[in-house]
Amino acid sequence: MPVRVQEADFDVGAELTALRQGDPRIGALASFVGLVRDVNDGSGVSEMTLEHYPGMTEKALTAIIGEASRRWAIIDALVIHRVGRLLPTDQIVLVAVTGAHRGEVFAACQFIMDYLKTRAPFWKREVTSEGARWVDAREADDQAADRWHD
Amino acid sequence: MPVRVQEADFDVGAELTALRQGDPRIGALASFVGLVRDVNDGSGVSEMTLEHYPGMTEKALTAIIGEASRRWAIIDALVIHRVGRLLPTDQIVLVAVTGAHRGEVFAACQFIMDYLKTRAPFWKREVTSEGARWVDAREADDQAADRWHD
Amino acid sequence: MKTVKILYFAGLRERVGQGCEQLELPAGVSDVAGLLALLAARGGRWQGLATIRNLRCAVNQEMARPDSPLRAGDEVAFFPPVTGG
Amino acid sequence: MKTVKILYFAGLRERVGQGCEQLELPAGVSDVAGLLALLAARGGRWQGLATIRNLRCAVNQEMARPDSPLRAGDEVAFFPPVTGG
Repeated sequence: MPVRVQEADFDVGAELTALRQGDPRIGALASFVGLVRDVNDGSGVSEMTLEHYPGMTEKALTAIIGEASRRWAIIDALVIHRVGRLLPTDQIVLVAVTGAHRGEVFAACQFIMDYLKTRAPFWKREVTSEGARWVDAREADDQAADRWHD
Repeated sequence: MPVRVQEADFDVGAELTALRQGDPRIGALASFVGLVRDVNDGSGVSEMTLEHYPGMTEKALTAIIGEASRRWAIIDALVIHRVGRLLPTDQIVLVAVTGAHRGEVFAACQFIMDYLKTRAPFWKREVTSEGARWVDAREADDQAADRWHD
Repeated sequence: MKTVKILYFAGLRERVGQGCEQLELPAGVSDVAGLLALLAARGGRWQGLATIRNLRCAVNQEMARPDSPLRAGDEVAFFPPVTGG
Repeated sequence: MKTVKILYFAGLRERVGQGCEQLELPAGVSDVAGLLALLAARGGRWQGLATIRNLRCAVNQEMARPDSPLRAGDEVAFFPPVTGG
């Protein structure tokens, strides 16, 4: 259940291939890639910088994956999150989950993204046509994470 | 919104890269890969053959993607499904959906898989330790597709 | 004369022993249910065709029902529930 | 003496003008709320610290609350709601 926080870009195809490599129990692989858009909250975005809390980030991501593993019958999971300076169309995050059946891997993948959005210590600073600004947390993200409560 | 039915394997990384290539409106990419497992319904599976209905298959997949596009604000979608002889760990199907936000692409990707499982004319024939058999449709798949009805 | 093309897939194809045929429909046969009754009347391996649980039918590559009408030149396909993905 | 390490992130780091500090806690300060009051009492750019809406705190890299206790050597972090992904 690897977790990586890095400045470098990642190769989605290579990561997914490695995650499922040679395991014939795997019938389903769900994945999500988050990308930098050129617009946010109505303003053009020319670049962004991602700051994080080294140490806590890895712990938080590992805990989120652990929680997903307790909730669903999955085989493996991977989270890679980039930090530093990023431009529109750049990849930000990859979440991938393998398992025997699609219901479980879809649910676990979405759960990990929702929890990552509200519990992993990353912060985005955007450069827009109106200047630089820290991105505000979205209430929709809290709601997305809340729906996983029993 | 491309749809492909083919005997050849596909390169997930290359397909995902092509799908999102250079479109800075895309903030989210959800994808699913279905793989051949070495066990099904308690029997070891050594190989399988996928038969389909040429012509109708492509129409059905295109209709499923069209329905997903009407239901959710997505930007693009891709379905690749293999036919012919496949072995455990082989890739069977790729579904990928791009959009601005993750909620929509997750939902549309899962919807397309659920509908594909019940509406696209593919049939699996497995070779197991007890001989060859046509795979029975699973009631769980009908239920998964039914939950998208209003 | 109303001729239709009939396709059989997967387990059903093996059961009837052929993948496709051209068939001239008698005057009284105007829908999918009528065609199924006509095929079942052949007897032998065809006999159970009209009573198979979960038999699926498509007309011109769109899912059809027993009361779906048939016209000259239609492509009719019979098959079991699908199991792709 | 109870010394803690304090970290500030993102907009909060810019607001207080520093990313980290070591601080000796007076005898009366035993939890996160007490530490926040101590920092706010510095005045100036620190003043609003105890009343910021949605301020988040972690102690030893686990999410904490106002009544979370503080011990010598703890790492305390203050930051705004997270916005990764």
